[in-house]
Amino acid sequence: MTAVWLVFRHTLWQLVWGKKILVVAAAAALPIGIAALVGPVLPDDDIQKIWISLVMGVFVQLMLPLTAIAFALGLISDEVERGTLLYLITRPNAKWTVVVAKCLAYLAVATAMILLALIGLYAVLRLKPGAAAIDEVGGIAAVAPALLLGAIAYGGLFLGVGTVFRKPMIVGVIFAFGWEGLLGNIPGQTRLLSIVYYIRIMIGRATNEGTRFMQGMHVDDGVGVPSATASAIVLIGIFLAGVAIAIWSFGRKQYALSRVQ
Amino acid sequence: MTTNPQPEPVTMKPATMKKTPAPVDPSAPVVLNHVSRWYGEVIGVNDIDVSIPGGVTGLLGPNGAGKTTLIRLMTGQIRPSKGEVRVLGESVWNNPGIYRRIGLCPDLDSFWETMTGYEFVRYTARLAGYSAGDASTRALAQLDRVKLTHAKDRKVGGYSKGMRQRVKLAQAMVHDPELVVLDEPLTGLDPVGRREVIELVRELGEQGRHVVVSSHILHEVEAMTPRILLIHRGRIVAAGEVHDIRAMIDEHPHRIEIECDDVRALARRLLEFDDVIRVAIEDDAKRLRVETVRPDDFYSRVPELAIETGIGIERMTSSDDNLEAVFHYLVK
Amino acid sequence: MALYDQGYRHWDGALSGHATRWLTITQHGVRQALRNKWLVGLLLLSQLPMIGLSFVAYGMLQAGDRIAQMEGADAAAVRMAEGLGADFFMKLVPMEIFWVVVICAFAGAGLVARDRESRALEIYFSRPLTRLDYLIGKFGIIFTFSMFATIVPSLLLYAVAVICQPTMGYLKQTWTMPFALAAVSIVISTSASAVVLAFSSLGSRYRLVAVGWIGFYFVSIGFAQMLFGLTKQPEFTIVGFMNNLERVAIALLGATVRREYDYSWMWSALVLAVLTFGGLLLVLRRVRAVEAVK
Amino acid sequence: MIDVAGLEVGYSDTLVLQGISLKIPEGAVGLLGPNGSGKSTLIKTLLGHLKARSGSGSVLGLDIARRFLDIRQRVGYMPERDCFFAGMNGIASVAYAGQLVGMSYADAKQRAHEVLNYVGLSEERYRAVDSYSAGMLQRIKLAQALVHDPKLLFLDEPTNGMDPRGRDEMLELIRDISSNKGIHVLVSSHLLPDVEAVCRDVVVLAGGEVLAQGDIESMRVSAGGSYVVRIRGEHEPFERALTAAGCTVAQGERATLRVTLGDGAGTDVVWRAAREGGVQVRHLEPSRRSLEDVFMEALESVGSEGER
Repeated sequence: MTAVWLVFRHTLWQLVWGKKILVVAAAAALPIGIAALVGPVLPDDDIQKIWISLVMGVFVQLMLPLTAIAFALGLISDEVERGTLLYLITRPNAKWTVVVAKCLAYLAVATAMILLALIGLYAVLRLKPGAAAIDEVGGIAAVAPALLLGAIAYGGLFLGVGTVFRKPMIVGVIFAFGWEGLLGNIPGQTRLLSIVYYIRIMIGRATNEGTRFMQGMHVDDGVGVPSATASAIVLIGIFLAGVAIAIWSFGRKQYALSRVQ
Repeated sequence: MTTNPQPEPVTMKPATMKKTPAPVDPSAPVVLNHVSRWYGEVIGVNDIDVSIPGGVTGLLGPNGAGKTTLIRLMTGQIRPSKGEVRVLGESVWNNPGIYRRIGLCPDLDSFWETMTGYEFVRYTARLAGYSAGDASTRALAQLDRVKLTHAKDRKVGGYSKGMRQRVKLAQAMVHDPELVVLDEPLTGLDPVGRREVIELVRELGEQGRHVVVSSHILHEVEAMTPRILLIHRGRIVAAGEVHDIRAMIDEHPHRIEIECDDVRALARRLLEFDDVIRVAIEDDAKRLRVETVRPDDFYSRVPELAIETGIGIERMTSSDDNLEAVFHYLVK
Repeated sequence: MALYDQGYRHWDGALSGHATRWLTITQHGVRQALRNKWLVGLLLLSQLPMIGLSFVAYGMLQAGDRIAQMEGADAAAVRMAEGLGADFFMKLVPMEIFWVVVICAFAGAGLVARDRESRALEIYFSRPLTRLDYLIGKFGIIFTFSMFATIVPSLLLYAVAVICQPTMGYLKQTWTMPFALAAVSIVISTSASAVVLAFSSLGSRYRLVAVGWIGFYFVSIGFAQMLFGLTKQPEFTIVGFMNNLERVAIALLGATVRREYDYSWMWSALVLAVLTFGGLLLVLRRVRAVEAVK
Repeated sequence: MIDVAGLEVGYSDTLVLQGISLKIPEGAVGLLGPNGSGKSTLIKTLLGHLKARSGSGSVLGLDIARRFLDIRQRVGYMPERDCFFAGMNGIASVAYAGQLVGMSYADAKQRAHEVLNYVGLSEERYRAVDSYSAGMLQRIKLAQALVHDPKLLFLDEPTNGMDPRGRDEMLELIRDISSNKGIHVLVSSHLLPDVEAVCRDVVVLAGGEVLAQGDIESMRVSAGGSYVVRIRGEHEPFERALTAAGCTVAQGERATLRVTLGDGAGTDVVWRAAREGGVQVRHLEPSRRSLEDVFMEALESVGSEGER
């Protein structure tokens, strides 16, 4: 267990002081920036709409996948590419401890970043008079669980992808912005194969304005929309599957790390 | 250094001893049991059946000979395609517990660059299972041992190549392993550093630890240990003490250069012996080049000859008795 | 009978002057890049919009013929100049920008990054080269490809429009158009090349650089559209890289200003100038033979 | 060939070269020094990559501050670290390196083949350099440095990462270039035997100052009456016999003995001791200081610890 704690702490430190956090911070600053720029110009009535569209648009479509790409994809593959993995696997600790520790570190950092961004956005919007309307449709407490579950699902999946593939970046980007962006927005049964869909359902069901938003985006077009609980279970399932694949693949792989040029 | 070279049997080994594989000793620290490993179509090592005895062993071979594969196999980074690798009596693949007893200094130049040297070594010590307090003491002791104390609080990213090498060594020794595997530990070190690390390796050997060290610089290997393991094209070519190996290679006559007062007189005497197959007088008529097929007999004879004839032999050297010659003969 | 030295031989051929040293880098880089079939494919694909619009132009010319029969040649020329005028060529611009961005990601992202990764900079600067030579040379490579994806299709499209005209009237009315098109191509190519080089000099893994560059392009557009969509204030589109290029192109071609671009083109030109020069300066700063002391 | 006076070079807040003055002669010269001694800094300054804070210098008669482009045109530089033009084959890389000096495409191509033959890269020349092994990279770096037929070569750790055979071949090439082809060579290396094998003169730097300079032979003067002996057999009786004959015996390097004869004695005391002790003498040689001894002594004389 000490090993898990050690690797967790070190990975946390790597993620927090790494360069990649800048990308995530930029993505986090984006909705806040938009809100700050747009806020003064807009009529008060639109404030709920902005809150939901920024959450549904920027957070779900950009921030979550980007956080997972930045933090989760490289958890294993970065250490492989740099060759530092050698120091982790030639120590008397079972291999799965490394995967679990790194996964926990991701969860901690991703949660913190998403909550910070969400609180930041909320705070900026609340500066406007009459912004209390946000809480009527559902504030942070309403949207946060869905966003965090989304981050967990993406993280688990990308941890798996980053362990199985040697250069996972392209796979990750294509999945996050190609597959997800496409399938998640096409009406019909295929969107059940995308992660965004479940996140949107959870947000939609938790907020009044979100429900309208869902209808606007043809997310809720009548029949067969899963319940919030079912969505949550699917998201957690994806996470667990990703982590399991990562542990399995990491344990089996032989890392012949060669001299880095 | 305080160790005297162990006395060796002076009996000549018969020619038939040539290329008889040494018996594999199953209790040796490292035992490779008919191990092969290939990467896809490419073969890394081929049917290696050898035991590496305790003490310091130099691992030699040209680039691409399979040294790195052998080291990866010994340290459990990869699994043999065939055969079994046992280290310190345990199987290494998928056996994390063995790393309590093995230390590895890889040839990779990779670090978590933003850690300080101290943090790095301490982290590896903690991963090896030491408590926070123990890990700190051990890290400090090892950093001192590799003479990095003055730079321990600087980031590894700002270290010179030699310092990075030292920090890797400290990391390999921090948990007091029984077997230390050093892959090219002298790379990037300056002459002073080289001398210190050579000294360190010998010290480890004297403390009763087992060391496998690979290097391209043959005279430095010679300075660390007389015992080598020579690998070429994925197979073991020779294993044992350099001078014994040289004695076993009889297809190449041993060349000896002698400098003395009266070269012609000495030449005449030498030609009387049937193991001497060629005597040549160098241009300056001050040096002889002698070739013998039974160096042992030859050397036994020289003191008597020198005293008897009274020709002052000022110098007698052989470029064929060192590691360089062995290497070049065996690695064609 | 003579024996010749088979070993090292001296060489005393002529060396060219320093002034065109950058050209060596450009020529070599272009030749090197063209050996990649994918890039050749992309360059050909980048001509597709032009071919599509050529058919549109041809269709309009058919209509022009009928007008000429009914209303006379002069009237037809005026109508043609309206139909195949600035707004028509403006249709090509966003598509050109898109292809330039793709080509830059493909052929530009690695220009400095790969030299950093493989430490080729040490070889470059052991030669009689200055950092400026290197910068201009590398800039030349990606600029060449960008120009191929901009100036070639736009001038060809203009040529199609001219050739199929029954009279010289159209040419007289629109003779400034090719210059405007060339200017637009240069603006697009210069700023895109400079910015992608800056991205390239920041990283050492070219895939990451390419992802970053594409991300920059789409996020800045998305940001601009979102701001404009939410507020309906045109000034917000100035945060989009492509939007600025479009705004300047509209001004140069004299096309109709859409509502989202209802501000002075000078602002956009200023943004582009800052990005271009800032980008080039950044490359100069980042490219060094000597890295921090180790 | 290289002339430097009072050269001070530093990075932001540290001074690396502390005002050194040097005259490096023609031929093959070794540049030695522990890590951080300023070797690389000196080479980088000579190539014009770093600017001197004070002092002056010239390479081949050209001022380093103003005419560094001309210097680089006449000098070939082989960097220490692995570096290559990604995605090119051997021929193309070397030809490109030549073109960057100003050679025409045709000249560069032809020269590239010639030089690659010379450095011993045969079939590999058509392979992408990205897949080269460490040894091949060293060779192609040498080829790139040679392609424009420089007057002077800077070689930074030329045998790094090469296996014993490759090392021998590389040293042979350097020896050939410097002694038969009239190209001056400055070799910086941590492997003192390499420098000993190819260089006539050495410069030893430490802590940014010149510690020693001169030709190797005169530095390695032998300590008279002292011999290096390696025996096979029991050490004890042999050493006892030697001591009895008035010699002093000390342990040398690599399992050798360092035997200092008594006054006026000849080597026959060694042979007698061998007969008495019943051992074989495998090696007997008047002891000389190796370059390593010279180097270590020079360092000790200033007591430089520094960081390595």
